[in-house]
Formats: sequence, C-alpha cells, structure tokens
Amino acid sequence: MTAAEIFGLCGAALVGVGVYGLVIAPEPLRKLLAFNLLGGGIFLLFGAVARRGAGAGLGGDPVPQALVITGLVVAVAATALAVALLLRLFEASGDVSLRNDPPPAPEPES
Amino acid sequence: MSAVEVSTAGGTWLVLAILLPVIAMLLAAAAGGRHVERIALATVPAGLAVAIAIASGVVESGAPLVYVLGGWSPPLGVALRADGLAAAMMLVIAVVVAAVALFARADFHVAAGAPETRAPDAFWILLLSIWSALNAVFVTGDLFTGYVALELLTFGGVPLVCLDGRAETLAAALRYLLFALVGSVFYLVGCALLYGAGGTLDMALLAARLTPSPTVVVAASLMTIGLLAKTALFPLHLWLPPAHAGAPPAASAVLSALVVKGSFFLVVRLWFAVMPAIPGGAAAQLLAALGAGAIVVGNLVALRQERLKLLVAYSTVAQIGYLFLMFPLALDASGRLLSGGALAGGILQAMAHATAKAGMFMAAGLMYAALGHDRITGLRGIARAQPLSVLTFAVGGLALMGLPPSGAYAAKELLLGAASASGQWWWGLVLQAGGVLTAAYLVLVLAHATAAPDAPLAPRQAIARGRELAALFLALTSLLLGLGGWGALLPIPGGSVSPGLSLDGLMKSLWPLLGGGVLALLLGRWDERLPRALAGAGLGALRRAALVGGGALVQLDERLRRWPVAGLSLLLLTILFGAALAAGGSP
Amino acid sequence: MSLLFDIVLSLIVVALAVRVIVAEDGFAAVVSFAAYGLLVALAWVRLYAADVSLTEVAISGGLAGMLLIGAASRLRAIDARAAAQRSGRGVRLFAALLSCGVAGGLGLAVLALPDPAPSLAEAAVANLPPTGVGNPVTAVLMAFRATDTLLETVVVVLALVGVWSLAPDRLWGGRPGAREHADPNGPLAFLARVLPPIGVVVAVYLLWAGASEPGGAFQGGAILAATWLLVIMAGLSDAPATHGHGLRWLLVAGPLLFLAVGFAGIWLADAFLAYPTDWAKALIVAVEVAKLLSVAAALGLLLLGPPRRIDTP
Amino acid sequence: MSLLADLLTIVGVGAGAFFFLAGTVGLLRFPDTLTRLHALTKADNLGLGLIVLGLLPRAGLSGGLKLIVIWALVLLASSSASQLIARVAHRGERER
Repeated sequence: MTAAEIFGLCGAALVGVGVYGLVIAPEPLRKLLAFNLLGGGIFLLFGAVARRGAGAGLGGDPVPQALVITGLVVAVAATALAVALLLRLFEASGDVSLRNDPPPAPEPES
Repeated sequence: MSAVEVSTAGGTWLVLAILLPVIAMLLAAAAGGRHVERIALATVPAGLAVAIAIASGVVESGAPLVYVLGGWSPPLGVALRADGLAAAMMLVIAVVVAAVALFARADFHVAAGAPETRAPDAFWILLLSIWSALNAVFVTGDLFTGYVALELLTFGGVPLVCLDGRAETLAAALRYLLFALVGSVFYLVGCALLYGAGGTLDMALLAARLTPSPTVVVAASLMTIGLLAKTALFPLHLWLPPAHAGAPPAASAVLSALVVKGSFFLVVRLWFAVMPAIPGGAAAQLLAALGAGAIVVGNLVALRQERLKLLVAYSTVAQIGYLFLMFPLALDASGRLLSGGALAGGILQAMAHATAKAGMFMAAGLMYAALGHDRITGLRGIARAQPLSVLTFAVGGLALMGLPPSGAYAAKELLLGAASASGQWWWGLVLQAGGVLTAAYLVLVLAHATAAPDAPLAPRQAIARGRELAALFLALTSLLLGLGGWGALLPIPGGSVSPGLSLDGLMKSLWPLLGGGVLALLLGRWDERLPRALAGAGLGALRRAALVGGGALVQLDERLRRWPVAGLSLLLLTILFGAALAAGGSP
Repeated sequence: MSLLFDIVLSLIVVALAVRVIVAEDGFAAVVSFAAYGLLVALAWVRLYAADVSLTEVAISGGLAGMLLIGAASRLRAIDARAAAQRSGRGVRLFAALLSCGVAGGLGLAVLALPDPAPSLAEAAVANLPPTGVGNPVTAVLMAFRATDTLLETVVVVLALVGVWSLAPDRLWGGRPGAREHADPNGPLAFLARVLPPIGVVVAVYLLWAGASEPGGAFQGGAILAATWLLVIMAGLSDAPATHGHGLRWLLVAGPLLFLAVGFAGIWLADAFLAYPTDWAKALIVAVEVAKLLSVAAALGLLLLGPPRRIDTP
Repeated sequence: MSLLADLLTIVGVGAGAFFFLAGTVGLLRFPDTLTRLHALTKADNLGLGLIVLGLLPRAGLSGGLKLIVIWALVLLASSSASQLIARVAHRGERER
C-alpha cells in the first residue's frame, strides 16, 4: 500500500459519498455540498495519479497537479453560480425544491 | 515517444476561432451598454470568416489543420486540431449564431441614450461565450481543455435559461446547472484515470497508448455517461424540457441548437478519436438503444404537450436520440469504431438539427409574441396572420423528417446504408419510425395553425419581417443541407451524398407524413370537434386506446424526470456501460 | 507510521464527508464541509502537492466554505420543509448500492493503474529553463498548458456575468450584498483594520514566490479577495457598484493582458502563448500580477452575489 | 547542541499536543458556548505557541520568522473570532 493508493481509494470513496448525496439529498444546498465532495474526490484521484508519477526530483507529476488547481477554481465558480441561483430562487418563490414542475393540468378529453 | 508535432499552415485560424469571441466577450463585458450589442454584431461576420477559412483550409490541404499552442507539443503541451468534422460543425454553428444574432436584435437591442439594461447585456456576452466554447470543443486535441470548454459552455447556457427571471425558469436553470455539473465531474474523473493510464491527455497520443484495461473501461463509462447527462440523452433528459421551453426564443434556439452539440461532439471524439482501439460493440448498442428510447418517448410525449415551445423542446429530446444511432452502425467486424458513412451521417444529422431546430424555436417564439400564448389548440388562424413563421415551422419540420435534399435525408441515407451493410436492420427500422414520429407533431401543429380562426386574429404586436426571415433562412439551410455534398469534409463512402432529388425519392419521403397524420389524429391535442368527428367515424375507441397509451408515456416521462430517479438512472447506466465495455463484443 | 497517518486521515475525511450528507441540520453539514476542506488540504501535503494544498485551503476551504455558510444561514428557514421530502428507504438503499458500485469501480480503476506510472515530470523539468520559472506547476499553468489557464480566467469572468444576470432588472448595475453595519469598535472592525496590510503582503508574496516555489496568482488572488471581503463585512468599505467602468476593466484586465501577451508571442516567439526566452519570466510575472488583481476582484464579487440595491441620490 | 534542540522540540511539541487535546476535551465536555470558547482559545493558542517554539530550532531563520508570524496571525484571528462568537452567544442568552 502506498500513499498514492490510499488517497486514490479515499478519492473513490468520496466520489461514492458525493453521488449518493447528489441523488438522495432533498435540499439543493446539500446537493451542492455533495457536488463539492464529489469534486474533491476527483481531485484526490488526480493527486494520486500525480504522486504515482513522481520523478525527476519532484514529489509528484506537476501536470495533474496544475490541472487540479484549474479544476478547483472552476469548481468554486460553479458553486458561486449555483448559490446565487439558489438564493435568487428562494427570494422569488420562497421555496427551493427541485421537484418536477407540476404536471400539466389534466384537460377534459372526451 | 512520438515525433514532435508542428503547426500546419493556416493553424492560426484555430486560435482565432476560439479567441475571437473571447476577446469580444471580454471587451463587451467591460464596455457595457450599447457597445455590447455592437461588439457582438461586429464579431459575427469575423467569426463566420474564420469558420470559412478553416473549412477551406481543410478542404485544400486534405488533412487536419493543426496548431501547437505555445510551441509546446503534446504530451506536455496542448495542440488544436481541426479535421473535417470539426470544420463542418464550426461552419454550421457560425451560420446559426449569425441568424440568431440577427433575430435577437429586436429583443436585446439597447437604444441610443438608453441606460444599460440587464437582459441585453447578459444575452450578447453569453452568446459570444457559447460560440467560443463550442469552437474550443470542436478543435481541441486535449481532453482537459475540452473540460474547461464544456464548463464555459455550461456557464454560458445556464443564465440564458433564466434570462427573464421568473421563478419557474430559475428552478429550471438550477436543475440544469446541478445536473450539468455532475456530468462535468464525471467527465473529469475519466480524464484523471486516462492520464494515469496513458500519461497524457492528448487525444491522438492516447489513442495510440491506450489498451483495454479496467482503468480505461471505468474511465470511458464515466466520461460517456457524464457527457450524455450534459447532452440530455433519454433517460437523462430531466433538465431539458423546462429549460429550453422557458427561455426567451433566441436563447431557446441557442440552447437547443448549439449547447447540446458541444457535449455530443465530445462523445464522438472520445469514441472515435480516443478509444478506437477499445472494443465497444455492446456499449455502442446500448447507446443506440437509449437513442431509440429517446426517439419514441420524446416524439410521442411531444404530441401530448399543450404548449408549442414544450412540443419543440420534446422534439429536441427525440432528435438527440437520433444522434446516437450512429454508434453501432460505425462498428467493424471486430467491434471497433470506424470513421465512415455512419459517423458522417451522425454529424450531418447534428448539423441538420442545429439549423432546423434553431429556426423552429425562433418561429415558435414569434407565434408566441403575436398571440401572447403558445397553446397548440389556440393556434387557429396564425397561418393567415403570420404565414412566414408557420412556413418556417413547416420547412424545419420537413427538413428534420428527412425530405430530400435536407441534411437529415442525407444523414438517414448514410445511416441506412451503414445499417444494411453491417446487417443491423433493426436500427434501420428505428430510423424509419423516427421519420413517421417527427411527421406526427408537424402535422398536428400545421393542422392547428392553418385552420380557419373562429374570429379574426389580432396580433398583439407587429413582428419585424427580418426576424421571420432569419428563422426561415435557418430552416431552409437545413432543408438544402444535403446539396452540399460534404464529401470534402466528412468521411462519406463514395465521396458525396446524393441529394435524392427525384420524383420517386420525394414521394417515398412523403409517406411518413401519412403515418404521422394518423398518429397526430390519434394522440394529439385537438379541440372538441375532432373527437366528435372520430366518434362519428367509429374510431372513438381507437383514439381512447391511443390516449391511454399516450398518457402512460407522459407518466413514464414525468417519473423519469424526477431528480432521484434521474440520478439513479445516471448511476445505473454508468455501471451498465462499464459492464458492456468490459464485455467488449462485436455487433 | 506515515502510512498509518495517511489511512487515519483518509478515514476521517470520508467520515466527515458522510456527515456532510447525513447530518440532520443543514448548518452542521456546511460546518462539516469546511472541516473536511481543511483535512483534504492536509492530504494534498501528503501527496507532495503544496501548490494544490494552498489552493484548496484558500479557495475551496476558505472562499467556498464562506459562500456555503452564508447560503445555509439564509436558507435555514426552509430547511425542515425540504428535509421532509426525503426519499423512501428503498430508494436510499438502492442509491447506496449503486454509489458503492461506482466507488468500487473507481477503486478498482485506481488499483489497476499501470506500473511504472507514465509521467510528464521529467519532460516538465527538462523544459523548465526556457520558461524562466523554477516551479514546475507554475510552468505548466503559465507555459505548457497556458491555454487552459487563460480559458479558466474567462470562465471566472463568465460565472460572474451569470451571477450578475440573476439580479432583478431594476437593480442591474447596483451594489451586491447588504450594506454592512458592524460595530465600528467591535472585534470585526479591529480585525479589518489590522489584517489588510498583512493580507496584501501575503498575497504578493505568494505570487512572487509562485515563480520558484509553491504559490501563484490564484492562491494570492483568493487571499486578496478574502481580505477585501473582510473589510466589506466589517462595514469599513461598501461593496462597489457593478456598473462601474473601473471595476469592469479591472475584471477583464487579467485575461486581456494574457491574450495580448499570447498574441504578441506569434510575432516574437513564433507561436500563440509562446514567450521569447529572455523575456519569459518577466512576461509571466506581469501576466500573473494582472491575473491576481482580476481573480481577486472576480472571486470577491462572486461571493458577494448579484446586485441587491441601487444607490438613491 | 543538537541534542538540546531535539529535546526542546520533543518537549515543546509534546506539551503543545497535550494542550490541544485538553482544549478539545473541553470543547466536547463543557456545558455552554462561553465555557467551551474559554477552553478552546486558551488551550489552542498556548498549544500552537508551544508547537511553534518546539519547531523553531529546526526551521532556520526565515522559516522561524514565518512560524512566529503564523502563530501571531492565528492568535489575532482566533481571539477576534471568539469575541464575535461570544457576542452572538451573549445576545442569544439575553433574548431567551
């Protein structure tokens, strides 16, 4: 067992927790947290891949590490957009449920 | 290690294709006010010229244009590559953007001296960002650059959904954003694994380095499903109908015609350019099966919609299904994907849908603007008040149905050819059925629109002729797309597609209209007169039975679009795809 | 011994993640998430990725944590109602099963990664000299894969346009957030007076050090943004009006300078985003400075949200 | 000399860890917000200070300076934060 494998498996577990939360959590904010957990798990997978590629005097392959930095910034921008949408929806409707839009009113059909 | 890649002549155009809209977007965001629209409109011809330059460059050299960014060749650096597929897509996208921009001027115009307002400012900036993101998706040779471009596309698309700020559209935008984000990170995790397996994210290098292994199988299934979620392939389409139907018409056109094509194109790249060495026979069949489900459910549920824009949105769900029928048809005997007629057919279908659907959404928007509503049963008389809009809808529908010489006709011929060549007659059947189903909603809408009104129709607002012409132009483009030949850009066996312009061909492609008419009678929404007439003809029982079936499909669709169900489908499909890819298999 | 540390750390991280999902109270979930972020940063140190660790702490733990805590406190009122829509036991069990399947597949994929691992570490180090920077991660971000970084700065600007576009029509161009009225003699105001000079120094240091050691414009920008937000929260300064031209040009200055340097590369070094060897470090640092300011402004404004009030004269 | 430095490190870090532990136990066991804060801030600040002290001989001049600055910043942040928390808790108490 190496550190890369341990954190790689930790990343895989986080992905599992994240997708479970995304599917099951009823509150949109919780879904957003789950998305961030999922993202964190994926970045750890990148980290594990980077650590396995250590060489040339570096503790890890710098390319996947740089990709994670890019990914983290994109993820926080996505979170900010989602939070803004969520709060705006709350203001506009007093509710933030993501249930289906109500099915169209049944039309009398003879 | 492979030889160092170098830029080809004309490669700089690829940089411009991505960055011209980016520069315009940044300048527009900073300048604000009236400048936003001006900058956007000035960018349109320039972007169109770039797309033409790239296409002619590809045709002339007969090879992909390549640009090595920063002079750092892959695997360390990133290369842009435009093959014929990318060039063809960029060309069509540029045409659609141009027409949408002309159409949108009326909605998002800022008058001289007027203060800066929200919706126009946002719309033009978002349109430019979507254009840049799509071009980046088409020309990137690198999977991670593809990820950044996909996110750019999502961030451009989501605010378009809720541009009018109503609570329903905000909820639709939030659902879209959350589901699209899941799709993105599924794609991203695949990138991590493929880098771990191949030591690069460059598509061409990965294609040479990847061999079947558990890592590659897991990566491929996660990436594929992530992209399907962003493309809204049935049953992962929960976000599409409310998002596309609630947006302003110009935004709906952009979302439906353009945005979903980005993730679709990355699926094509992934399967044809990155993993051609991975046998994917069973998985390709699964993809096409989902496509077939989309065609049936999407089209039939479209028939049951009360509102025109929702009907068009559901027809997008169905059309997305069409795009995935090509995968099993492109398989060779050993279960590997070949770039040939089926791939050309799939790309042509995407091009045909982009043009036709943008035109149809714009036409639906104009009818909405004139009537103040878009209830299908309330469309009577609109054909007399707004003949051009109804004509646009009809032409777009006929083009999608596959009337020669439309792009959809050419696509269907190519796909049918591939189906019979590979002995997969069942996909041919689905293709033919799709034509009938498309005809059904076309007949339904046209029957309502051309009926005589009970009272003379007084349009609520005058519609500028230019807007109707922009929409009609797109629909006609789709109808005439098959005349282009396309053999220079797309891998078409025998060099070019025949436009199919014979009396016999025309007659053959009108048959679906008849079947579609029957379906529309049985399943569509009509006012009371029709059911009475049907009952008089002794067909009342048949219609009741059809309505029960239709109601069941609507119920099924409603269930599948619930969040937890869609989430479970996503996970289940991921596992199924993994299993199918692990099984490998040939057709 | 260190493996044991890694295993325990991983277990705690996963346990915190589970708590984020299953906690009854939404606020508790967010707080667990913030703690999770800090521990993940520790994991990055263990993976020899100090640059990532800094970014994780500053951006994910700090800024995203703050954003989510703010949202959770505003949504508290409807927490219970949303929680009432919990799925049935069968659905949850099925979802857990499928999630385990996905995680298991991923774990399998990690264990099946090829040995020896393919790596670009050697190529990156071998190509460091012409970039003039000593930190290979910075070289990847600013030279080898500079296009991604450029597009990413555009993504941040676009996200801000998206956030602003959520404002009601009449508030377009107004100021984001509520006007803060903290006690001018309270601890927050005290902190907001003492910390900004230090925050600026740390941000500039991170940027400068980023050329040769861990750090860079994103980490520095996040710290600068946090400092700015602290001053606004303490009521010492108001959030800027979003119609301001100075502000808007500041937001796009980073990506625009990046683009300008990129296009200059076509003439000076034969490729878009190539740097002439003698000037490479100077150009990279110049772009990083502009990016630092733009990123700081954009991240700060992303956290403040859409315009909420308009100045009445 | 190095033996002395090692000894300082062991004693400093060990004592620091003990204070962290004590603070955490206090956080978990004390009955209300204010006493918990009391336990936490006192123990943590002292604990971190001891750890920094223990690490100083190993950090060199510039590293040592950074460590001291970090300690000072944490002191500043945690004391301000606990003030803020205490105010909120106090207000909540009065309103009850």
